[in-house]
Amino acid sequence: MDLLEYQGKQLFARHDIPVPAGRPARSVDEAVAAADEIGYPCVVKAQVKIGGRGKAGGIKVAQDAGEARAHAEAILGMDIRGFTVHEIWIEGASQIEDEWYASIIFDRSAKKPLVMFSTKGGMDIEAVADETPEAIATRHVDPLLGLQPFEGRRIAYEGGVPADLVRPLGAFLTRLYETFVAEEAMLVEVNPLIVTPERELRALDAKVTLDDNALFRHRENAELRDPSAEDPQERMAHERGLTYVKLDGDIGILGNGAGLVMSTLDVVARYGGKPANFLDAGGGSKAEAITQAVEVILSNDRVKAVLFNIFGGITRCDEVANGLVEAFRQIAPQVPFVVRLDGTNDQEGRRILAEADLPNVHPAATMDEAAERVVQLAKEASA
Amino acid sequence: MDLLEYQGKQLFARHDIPVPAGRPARSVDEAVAAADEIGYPCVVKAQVKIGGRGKAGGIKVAQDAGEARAHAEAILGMDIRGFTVHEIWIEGASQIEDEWYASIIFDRSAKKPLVMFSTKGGMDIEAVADETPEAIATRHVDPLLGLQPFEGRRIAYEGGVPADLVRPLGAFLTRLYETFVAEEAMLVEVNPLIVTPERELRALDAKVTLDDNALFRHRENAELRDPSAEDPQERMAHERGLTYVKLDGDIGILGNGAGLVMSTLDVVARYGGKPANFLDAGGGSKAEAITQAVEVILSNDRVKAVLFNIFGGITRCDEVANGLVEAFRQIAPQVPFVVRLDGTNDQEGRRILAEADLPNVHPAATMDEAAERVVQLAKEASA
Amino acid sequence: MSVIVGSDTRLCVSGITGSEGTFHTLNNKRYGTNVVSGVTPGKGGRDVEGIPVFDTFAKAVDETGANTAMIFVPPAFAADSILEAADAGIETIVAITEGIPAHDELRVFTQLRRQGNVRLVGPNCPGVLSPGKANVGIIPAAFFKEGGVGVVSRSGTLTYQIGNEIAQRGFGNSSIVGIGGDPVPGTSFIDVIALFEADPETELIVMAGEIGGDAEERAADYIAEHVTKPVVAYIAGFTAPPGKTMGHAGAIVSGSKGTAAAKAEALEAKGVRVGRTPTQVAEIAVEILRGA
Amino acid sequence: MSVIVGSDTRLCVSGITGSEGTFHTLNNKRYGTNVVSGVTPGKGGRDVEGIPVFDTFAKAVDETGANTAMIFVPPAFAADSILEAADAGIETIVAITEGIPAHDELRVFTQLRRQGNVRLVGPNCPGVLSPGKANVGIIPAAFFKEGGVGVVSRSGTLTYQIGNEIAQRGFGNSSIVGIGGDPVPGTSFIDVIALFEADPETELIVMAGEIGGDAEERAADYIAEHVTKPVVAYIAGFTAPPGKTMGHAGAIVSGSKGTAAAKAEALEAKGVRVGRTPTQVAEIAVEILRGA
Repeated sequence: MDLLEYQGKQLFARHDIPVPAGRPARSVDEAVAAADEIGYPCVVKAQVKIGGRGKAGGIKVAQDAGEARAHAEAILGMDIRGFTVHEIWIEGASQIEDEWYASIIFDRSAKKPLVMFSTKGGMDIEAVADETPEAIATRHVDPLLGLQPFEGRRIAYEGGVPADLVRPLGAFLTRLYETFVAEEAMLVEVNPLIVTPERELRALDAKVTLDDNALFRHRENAELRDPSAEDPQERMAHERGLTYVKLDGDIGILGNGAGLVMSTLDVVARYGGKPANFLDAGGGSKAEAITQAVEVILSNDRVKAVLFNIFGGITRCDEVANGLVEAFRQIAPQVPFVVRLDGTNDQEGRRILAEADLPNVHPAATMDEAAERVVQLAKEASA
Repeated sequence: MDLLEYQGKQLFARHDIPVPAGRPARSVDEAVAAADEIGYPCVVKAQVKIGGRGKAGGIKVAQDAGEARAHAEAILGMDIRGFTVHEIWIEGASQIEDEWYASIIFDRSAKKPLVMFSTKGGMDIEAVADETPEAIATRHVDPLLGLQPFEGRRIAYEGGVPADLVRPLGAFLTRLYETFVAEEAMLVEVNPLIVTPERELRALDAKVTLDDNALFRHRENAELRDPSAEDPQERMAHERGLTYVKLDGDIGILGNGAGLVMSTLDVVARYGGKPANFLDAGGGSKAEAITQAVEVILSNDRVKAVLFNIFGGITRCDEVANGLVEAFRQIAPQVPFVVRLDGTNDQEGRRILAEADLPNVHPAATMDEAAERVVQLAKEASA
Repeated sequence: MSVIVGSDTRLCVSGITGSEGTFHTLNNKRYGTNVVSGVTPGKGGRDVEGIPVFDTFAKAVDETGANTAMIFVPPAFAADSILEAADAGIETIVAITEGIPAHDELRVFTQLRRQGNVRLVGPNCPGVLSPGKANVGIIPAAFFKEGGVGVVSRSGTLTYQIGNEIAQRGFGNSSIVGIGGDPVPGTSFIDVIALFEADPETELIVMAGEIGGDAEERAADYIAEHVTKPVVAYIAGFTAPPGKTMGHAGAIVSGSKGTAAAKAEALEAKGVRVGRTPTQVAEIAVEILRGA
Repeated sequence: MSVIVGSDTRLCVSGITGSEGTFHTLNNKRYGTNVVSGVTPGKGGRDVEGIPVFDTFAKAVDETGANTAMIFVPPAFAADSILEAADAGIETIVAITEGIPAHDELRVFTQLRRQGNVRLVGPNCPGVLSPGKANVGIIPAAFFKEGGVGVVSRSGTLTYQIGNEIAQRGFGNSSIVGIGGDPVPGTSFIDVIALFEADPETELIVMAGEIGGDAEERAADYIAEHVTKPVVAYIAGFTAPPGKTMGHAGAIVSGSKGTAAAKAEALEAKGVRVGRTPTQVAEIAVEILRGA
């Protein structure tokens, strides 16, 4: 789960990482009240889970209440690269002497957390890595030991930090690592990590991704999920425990198993189609899950045709067939379905479908055949 | 540093280990007020850093305020195996269905913490270990991993814990281990760990030894040291940063280095003498430390003679000699001194002493000769 | 021969008394896997259709000589169960459980690596099937028969799809290894490819990768340097949009990293043939097997 | 030959710029020890009488090829410095610092054991002197000369006392190893006795133990099984009362455990001669050396 900037900063503050004082606001009046409380100059920042806010006009400095109101009005509701701004964050303006970068990610290859630091902050770190890799100091951390003080110092020395800030940076990284571990994050990134004229370090931005699988141990973090900001289909799927990703095409896809569904998207694309979603009904999908999945897929009104691609392992094809029959009984879909059933109890499943004789449901023998057919049907529907 | 029972329980409570509610008291009135607040029946317990309180009459149940007053009067000021009771602890009486034992110590051989558990609690665990070693379940803990849930369960199963208390005991041990690590203890022991009729686990006693070397990280624990309960010489030495242990003989001992001082005590004993103290003036002892050490030694008025046994390494014998001369100038001791100086700058040291011509100071060439001489002088002084 | 599980496997199932655990344990047993015991704390002394259940792995190992564990407990308890199995001396641990917190996994991997001599397959994987010998996990064995194709995959159903297409063309498998879809699998492509390379029964290796991470790229390098047997690859997720987790926690294109195109390119650059659909993979594999 | 430190030693001192650190570093250097560098964070680029100082061990190792570290930093920073040295590839770490928290030590020992190939001597020890070759620590070298007696001890000054008595009788030392007085030393009696047994120059071994723990008892068993060279022992603390820490954190009789009498008995039961005073130890050693 990605956090909004201000949620990340609140997490940082919990672990004694210095951040500018600020307040979130969801309306213009709230924003002005927050700005008055914080004092001027302050910064009005759009809270969206996407980069490039500044360039898009989502970050503005307000010198007085009038400006704060004007900026809040402009930014709330703004569209930034496809994300609507529902919330803004008002914080005291910081004086900046230097902009650095710090992050901790999971390094899959090393199976260890990786700390990255650079005195070249405020810009895209991938660009820094490409252009001046020597400007980035890195260190793998042993998960059983944690980040040791000497490692913090070493990163600081290798990163070319001025002598007076070596220990402060070490302490900053230690707290960042504590946050990473205590909150079970997959990523914590501070860009820029600023040096103030008083030679203090401060997180001016915060990018935090939490591990969804660990949220059961972090109830207060689990509440940070903001359903209003989510896509309605994704929210619906999430509530039903289905794995769904919305895409921008018109062919609804359902399969069992993440790999098979990804593969199905690819094969549909090869035949010239555009999938409307990724939906993994999961291993061992029962009839009810299938019915709910159909609901989710069809709630996207761009969908012109649907492909069921099931290779039954734990999932039993008869269960899938029953779920589809039930879905048709409840929803009576208006779009064509192509259904490929293979694997456990496939004959029984095919028999159930044949007997139900659902309107506009087309069986297919192979994955390729199914993909080709659904693409064709979607094209016919659009024509 | 050993904690009193109630200090240990307060530490436990900080880590969510269940303990009976209680309050400490240093006077009879305080005790009655505490008992009234806690309610009756309650238990009045002498707080001394030595076992066998119960047998010595230091633990009494009070059914009402009158009994609480009577017990507090009897116990405060009581002498228990050489320790005077300065404080008592009043706690609610617990109903006991079963008495168990749990502890965590440092196992030097394995270089790991060792968890010990037995359902045979309330008695001396060494006796249990001797008589029925199979009644004790043990497990070494990896300091980098900490006590894992499965280890807690395994201890419980191996210890023969009833099925309904396996998980609760695991959780209890996990918290005990957390206490051990977070407070940097050398020992945490709960004996008895009781099972109440409601099948709850509770620490009815608490024995905690903290690592003196780690107290700088635990200011609130460092304040638990109770100077009033310490021997006056030991307190004096502690304030001066000297390592001093009071013994029950009449020959004051000063040396440099713990091993050499222990060896000096042994050699004095071989010649029939009884040391009055252990005092390690430390490696690199400077003149001032020596002067202060002499003060501490002589503040024990049982001392009839003093032995200086110095083998100079970092410690310079001339510094020791200067310190001794200064001590004589300041204190003018009335007892004889035997001084053996060897090692770094020994000739210079001996020359300083010879020139100072201190009254009743006897040089000795070897450790054995010095020991023999000081024993003889002490005997003469006693005669 | 086979890899990871086989006729020497003595399986102990953690979570054997749960409904899923019981179901798949009995499935595995029916297949012929030597299931010797199970572990469920608090249920020691019972049995599951004759398979004895113990409170601890220590006891299960002591009394039944288990050398392989299958982990079926819920995610919150899985890390503990894996560490317990390893502590008890189990050498091969197959963790089916999906949704184990990533920091738990890190801790477990680090500890297992430190302990040495323990192999963890998964978590979040369908297990390992060595046709005709042992099935440890949830792979539907009916679609596979004995043969010379070793399959290693991050995905379960995709493996069945590919395996089935190969079987339909008349070929069988030495072992099918699902390494799982988590960001940091206990056993990597390289680990399994090395085992297949050393396994006399395996003639050809199929690896099915997907978006996210660089395990496929590293496998490509490894294959070029160390593998003499033919390898055919598949990568799922060419059309996955960046920044979206596609079902598997590890299946995510981050920025420009971890794309299917980059992986396929890396493999092809090292001479590994990459099929663009499961069917193509089967066709290429069969072409090579027939040519060999 | 010698053990732990010798002519191959390339010493880097952590805490070189502190007053104690500077004093003993220069002492060691004057003795002939090859002191190649020092580490003090924030003082990189300076030097101590020509010895270059670095901010990190990594750099000190890179630029000066240090293979041995001496730790002189205050107790609160010592564990970090030891881990840093080990991480930088230092193989021998001699920690002089007294008063390191016990839990820090546990963590450090566990990590070093895990890392492998690192020896920690101490902490809270006087160091190691190999007469005529190298002195790493605070042992006053003037009292010792080259020879065949290997000494291992939990105490500094007691070692000087015994060593000096042996020297006065005309014999010298291969190495003198202070393992330190903390409850859990990095290097044990057994470790050092094994080194002396393998060291061709060492003819006789003196071990000086004291109350607390069971390291002497375990050494007795080890000697009986593995040591062919004569061993003479001393134990300090026969008159120490139970429950009192006698100067060294590890020197404490707990209940009936760790007494000097029990240790002496255990050694004598395995045929090790135990002197009752330092003088007796020297006499026995010399008697054996002359008889040999």
